[in-house]
Amino acid sequence: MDFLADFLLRLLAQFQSPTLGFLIGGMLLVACGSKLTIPDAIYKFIVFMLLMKIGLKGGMEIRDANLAEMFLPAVITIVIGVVIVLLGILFFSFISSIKKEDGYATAGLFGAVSASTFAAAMVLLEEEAIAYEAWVPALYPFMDIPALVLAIVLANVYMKKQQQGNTTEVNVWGIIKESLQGSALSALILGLALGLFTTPDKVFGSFYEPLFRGFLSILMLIMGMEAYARIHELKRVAQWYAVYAFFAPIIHGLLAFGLGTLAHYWVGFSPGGVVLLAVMAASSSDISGPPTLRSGIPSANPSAYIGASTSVGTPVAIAVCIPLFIVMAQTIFEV
Amino acid sequence: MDFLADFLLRLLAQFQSPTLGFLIGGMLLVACGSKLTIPDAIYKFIVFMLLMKIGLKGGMEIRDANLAEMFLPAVITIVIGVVIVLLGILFFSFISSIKKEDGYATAGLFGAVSASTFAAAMVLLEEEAIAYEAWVPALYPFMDIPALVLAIVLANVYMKKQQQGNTTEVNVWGIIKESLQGSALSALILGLALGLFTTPDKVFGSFYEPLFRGFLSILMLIMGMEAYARIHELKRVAQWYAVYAFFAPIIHGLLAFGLGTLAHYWVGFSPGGVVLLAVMAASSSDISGPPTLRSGIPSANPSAYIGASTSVGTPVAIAVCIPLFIVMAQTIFEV
Amino acid sequence: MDFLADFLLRLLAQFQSPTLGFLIGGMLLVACGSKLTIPDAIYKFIVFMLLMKIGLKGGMEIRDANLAEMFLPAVITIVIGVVIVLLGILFFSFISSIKKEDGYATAGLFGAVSASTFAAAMVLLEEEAIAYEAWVPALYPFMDIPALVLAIVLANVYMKKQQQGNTTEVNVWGIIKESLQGSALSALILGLALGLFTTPDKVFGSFYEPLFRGFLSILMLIMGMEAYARIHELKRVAQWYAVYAFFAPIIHGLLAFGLGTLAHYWVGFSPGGVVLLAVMAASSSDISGPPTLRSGIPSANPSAYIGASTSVGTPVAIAVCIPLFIVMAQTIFEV
Amino acid sequence: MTLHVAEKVVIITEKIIAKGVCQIIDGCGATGYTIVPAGGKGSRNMRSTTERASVVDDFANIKIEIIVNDYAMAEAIMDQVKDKYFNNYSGITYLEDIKILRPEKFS
Amino acid sequence: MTLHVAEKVVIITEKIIAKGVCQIIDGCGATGYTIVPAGGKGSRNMRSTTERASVVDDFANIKIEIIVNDYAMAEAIMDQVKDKYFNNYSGITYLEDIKILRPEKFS
Amino acid sequence: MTLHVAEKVVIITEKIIAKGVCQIIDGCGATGYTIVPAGGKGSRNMRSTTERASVVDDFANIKIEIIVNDYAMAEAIMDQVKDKYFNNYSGITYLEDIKILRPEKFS
Ligand SMILES: Nc1ncnc2c1ncn2[C@@H]1O[C@H](COP(=O)(O)O)[C@@H](O)[C@H]1O
Ligand SMILES: Nc1ncnc2c1ncn2[C@@H]1O[C@H](COP(=O)(O)O)[C@@H](O)[C@H]1O
Ligand SMILES: Nc1ncnc2c1ncn2[C@@H]1O[C@H](COP(=O)(O)O)[C@@H](O)[C@H]1O
Ligand code: NA
Ligand code: NA
Ligand code: NA
Repeated sequence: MDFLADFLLRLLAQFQSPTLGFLIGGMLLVACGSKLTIPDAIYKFIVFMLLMKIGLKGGMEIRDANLAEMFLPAVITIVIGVVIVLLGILFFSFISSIKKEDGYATAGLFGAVSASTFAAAMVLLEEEAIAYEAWVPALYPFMDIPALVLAIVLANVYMKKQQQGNTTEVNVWGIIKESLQGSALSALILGLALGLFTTPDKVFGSFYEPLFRGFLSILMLIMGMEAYARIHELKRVAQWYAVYAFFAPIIHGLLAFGLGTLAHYWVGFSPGGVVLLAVMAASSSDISGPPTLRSGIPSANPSAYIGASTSVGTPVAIAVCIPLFIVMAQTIFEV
Repeated sequence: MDFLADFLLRLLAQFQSPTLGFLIGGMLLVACGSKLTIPDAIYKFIVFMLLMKIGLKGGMEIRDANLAEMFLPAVITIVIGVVIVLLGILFFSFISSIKKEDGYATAGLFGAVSASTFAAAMVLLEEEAIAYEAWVPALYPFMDIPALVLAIVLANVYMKKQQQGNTTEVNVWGIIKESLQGSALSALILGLALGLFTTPDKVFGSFYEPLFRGFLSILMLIMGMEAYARIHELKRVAQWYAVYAFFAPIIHGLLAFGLGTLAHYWVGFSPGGVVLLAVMAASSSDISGPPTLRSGIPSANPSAYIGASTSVGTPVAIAVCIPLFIVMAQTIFEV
Repeated sequence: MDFLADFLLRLLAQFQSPTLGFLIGGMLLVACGSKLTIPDAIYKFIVFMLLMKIGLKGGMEIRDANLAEMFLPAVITIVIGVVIVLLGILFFSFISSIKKEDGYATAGLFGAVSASTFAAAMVLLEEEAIAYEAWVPALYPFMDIPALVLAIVLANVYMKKQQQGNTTEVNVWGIIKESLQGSALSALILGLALGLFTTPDKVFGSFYEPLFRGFLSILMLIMGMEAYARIHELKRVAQWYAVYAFFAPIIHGLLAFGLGTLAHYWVGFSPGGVVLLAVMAASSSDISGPPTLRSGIPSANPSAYIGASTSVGTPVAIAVCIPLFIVMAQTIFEV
Repeated sequence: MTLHVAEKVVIITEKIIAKGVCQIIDGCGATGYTIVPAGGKGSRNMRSTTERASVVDDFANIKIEIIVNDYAMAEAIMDQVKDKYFNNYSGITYLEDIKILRPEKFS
Repeated sequence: MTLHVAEKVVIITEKIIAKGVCQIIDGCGATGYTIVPAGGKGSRNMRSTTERASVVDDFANIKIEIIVNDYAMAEAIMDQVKDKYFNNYSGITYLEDIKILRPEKFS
Repeated sequence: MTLHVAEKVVIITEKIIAKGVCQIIDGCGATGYTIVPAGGKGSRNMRSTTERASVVDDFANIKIEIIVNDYAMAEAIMDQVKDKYFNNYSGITYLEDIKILRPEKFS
């Protein structure tokens, strides 16, 4: 009883966080027909700043880290990416009204990771002073890439079966390369490398670190605006996408939270790490995923998977999953 | 004698403020044919940042404010907006060479409020440590909206009289909605709401507050560049626009200063509040006003009202009115 | 022996600076086909911020400076600009396969100054606590303008000799004006003027100064990306451009370092000033130079001079010359 | 490859009325349209394409192209846009003959 | 001034396949092309031209124009682009007659 | 609705000479022009349309369209632009037949 009351109280407190406020504010703005826009150049710059900050910080701290610790969580991360895609494909295979390729693409997008959602989780963890290992942000590609590769490969195998005459080979290395070349992973890896090989402490402390929280607030506003603006796309496709997009983040996140908790008791994976792993699983890719899927599964309808992810999946991941997992960590691990 | 000397000395000091320096610098740049430009994306972002800062701050402080205090100043604010429009229409009605619609639109624009001018006044007040009530920024729409609505309604009534066959109804609520949906008021209201309902203190203190002054300096530069760049438009219309645009800010500001002073002695309206009220009156809208008027009074010539406001009205409001009203407040209220 | 070991050790330390890291990171990103881009609006804004910071600082400190001290270094700066252009023209005149106009334009571009390279040198000097006179940034136009004017005038004299019928006069004042109107010099001069005539200390300390280092890191990233992206242009022109672009910055820098050292012993020019003078000489213009040359010597092939400067000259100036000159100053002047 | 003759209506006008013009186009039954940002100079004013800060927004031009394979529809679009907007807003409209692949896509 | 008749192929399609379309154009032997950013509405979707933040990038349109003075090459470009892309990506293509100054520049 | 035949001159060239080209257009007596940002590939170089940071600015393309209802004026514009600029700057120019509503607006 006490446990539950504590849980609910903490959850309530989370909802006053300005991070969520900006997200919801963005939705309301578009809903009210506001003409306020954040220019695209600013959006691109903010994403770059956030990923550089995450990367630099990771790189600087990884230097002294014991990377052997990273092994098991990395394996778990890959497994989660793969399982999410398989679960998604299974789900959509039950719904006969949905085109197979659309199901594969949606499952892939939800397996992949959103940098924005991830950054929001980091700020909220910091607010609650819940620590995590320096190398956790480096787990990102371990979930993102396998999920995208698997979804694209399976979709192409399926399409090949359908039309025997098709001669296109699936180029796995090509998909991996395209993921790594995407702007999100590029910026993260660049930051990691610079943190590792140079001494960016001053520029980090005077620029990337202090601006992080502010830029994140604007990013949340943009995500909220985009979520509402794209809802009409979702309306043009089957309702099942909305159902999937609502429950998938929660289920994926809980699954990852469970596996992360195992790693906690087994190899001492930190509570903050468990939360971040769960948020990666709950999130669906917004920057690199859509173009990769568009060229990997060209016959899938982008309105379906992007609408599902942007309009429902991401808001649920940010507004429901992050607070939930933080409070779960606080209650379970007593941090 | 002493009083006047003191007044002039303080006024002189105001002119060394970098805020004015950037404004004049921007004019000189364009006058000298400089190719320096501030990208449009940056301009839009800066305006957003300033209005969010003003809004958040207002929202955070309003929580503990006694909003009953706001009543009389709010009424005065509405009255000022209405009177400015009526005065403007009266003035232009004496000049037979000016098309009626152009007069209505110009009067409406000068009744509305400029967010940039307002932000500049806030920085200069802070510099002089002159306090104002937390809810003063929330007075903005109380002058902006009535002025625009009144000008558009009167213009349409006039046009309907002219051409009996015209069937367009004037949609008052439509004009109010369009004002509120404009990017300036949207951002201000969003900030107010986030300040009121969430706890944005950290992001405010680490981002919106420290960057305010710097972004304002760039905004002043842009206003100066724009003022000079648009002067040729003003040359293509009657000289009376320049005359109006030069004197109107001063007269409107003094009028509002007077009414504000009454409120000071009557209900204790703060000296800083009086200055801000006078600056709102002196300023003419730059962001939301022009498009609202363009669609509300489509037959009015935008070169006339935008040229008058941007090239003469705004520089006078910033470079003459703000320093003047601050020094008046210092001398009269001895702050 | 000790001297050399010390020299090499310090040089090695320089290479861990994040400034170089971002430059090389940018090159690697493009080399790996990354899709990461920094929007053009952000680039333009960053350049503006850096030049305003340099200008404001200079202007604020020049107030108390003894400007007579500036005389000899200014003369030296002009001489260097002129000598670089003459040396360049001489060099290219030996290579018969290169079109004369292309040689003139390339020499002019390497005589002119890069604001980005200059800003990088300032940050690295600060890091090493090597002081310089407040007026050193004001030397910039003394090298930039004479170099561009000389190259364009000589090219036009040459072209006129070729085709007697040509009637275009070379307008020296026109070239000077165009240089001063360019966005780089405009911003620098505006900053100087505002620093000199207003009191921008607060906005400088709260905005321009703290953001300098961070924006510079992003600028270095952009320079690196651009360097690699333009290398294909260089491949389409004679290899001699690459040879020139590699050695010219080092030779020009050493020449200026030598003359600066004379001024050090003669009139007490600071060690930091010597380094900045050498970096100005080593750098080649990226912002204002190319368009000025394009319109001044329209028949020159922009791929040749821009490719040489952006892809080889600038990286050599930043990655080789700056660390080298700083370490030389530390070893020679024992700062 | 058989090509079919069709009409392309071009409208160059102020960005601020884009929404209204598109409603007319949809209302006339066109299957689509393409919009390109533009600047220009005409009888009324100069409109810039540059990316510099424009304190007064929405006053740039746009160029809208509509492909129709029905001459009457082309006329209807041109007429309605001209009648509704070109008294108060700057703008021009003209027609070009083009050749399309699949006439059914545009009707 | 003698003008020569030539063909202008216009392709309006998704920005994401720009690279592939340009490869087809080069492959067919055209001497060049011009690309203009565009937005629009067609049978499939609405694509924006606005400068507002687009979290999902690369889904804007582009308009590509290719001038050729050889009708067969025009046909080849239109055919190949249509066959390779227009099943999965939105896009249209059409042809215009134009008059050029120097035919040798375009062949 | 009566439509009148007119000419549209198109010039695709470097942004850096935009001002000079517009002066020629005004000088020839045209009533206006429309400018669209463009990228492209021709005999000389690749010019990008992307929004990524371009350290060396002003080297993008623009597409200028001028509607005239006088063939001689079209020729004059094309000739002068070609003679003044196309030796040193990349660029092409061509002509299209169009149909306009009000011929008096363009002369
Ligand atoms: N002769 C012309 N040729 C090409 N474009 C024109 C011409 N006249 C006008 N325009 C375009 O149409 C817009 C509106 O023209 P106007 O209504 O005459 O101000 C201008 O801003 C130009 O973009
Ligand atoms: N009737 C039309 N007129 C002009 N542009 C069109 C038309 N139909 C389609 N388009 C353009 O072609 C793109 C792709 O069309 P679609 O494949 O039908 O979705 C649209 O986004 C428009 O830019
Ligand atoms: N065949 C072509 N089709 C369409 N546009 C072209 C063609 N050739 C050249 N252009 C355009 O004209 C510009 C200049 O061409 P050039 O002078 O050949 O480098 C190019 O950047 C293209 O935008
Ligand atoms: Na995921
Ligand atoms: Na006002
Ligand atoms: Na130099």
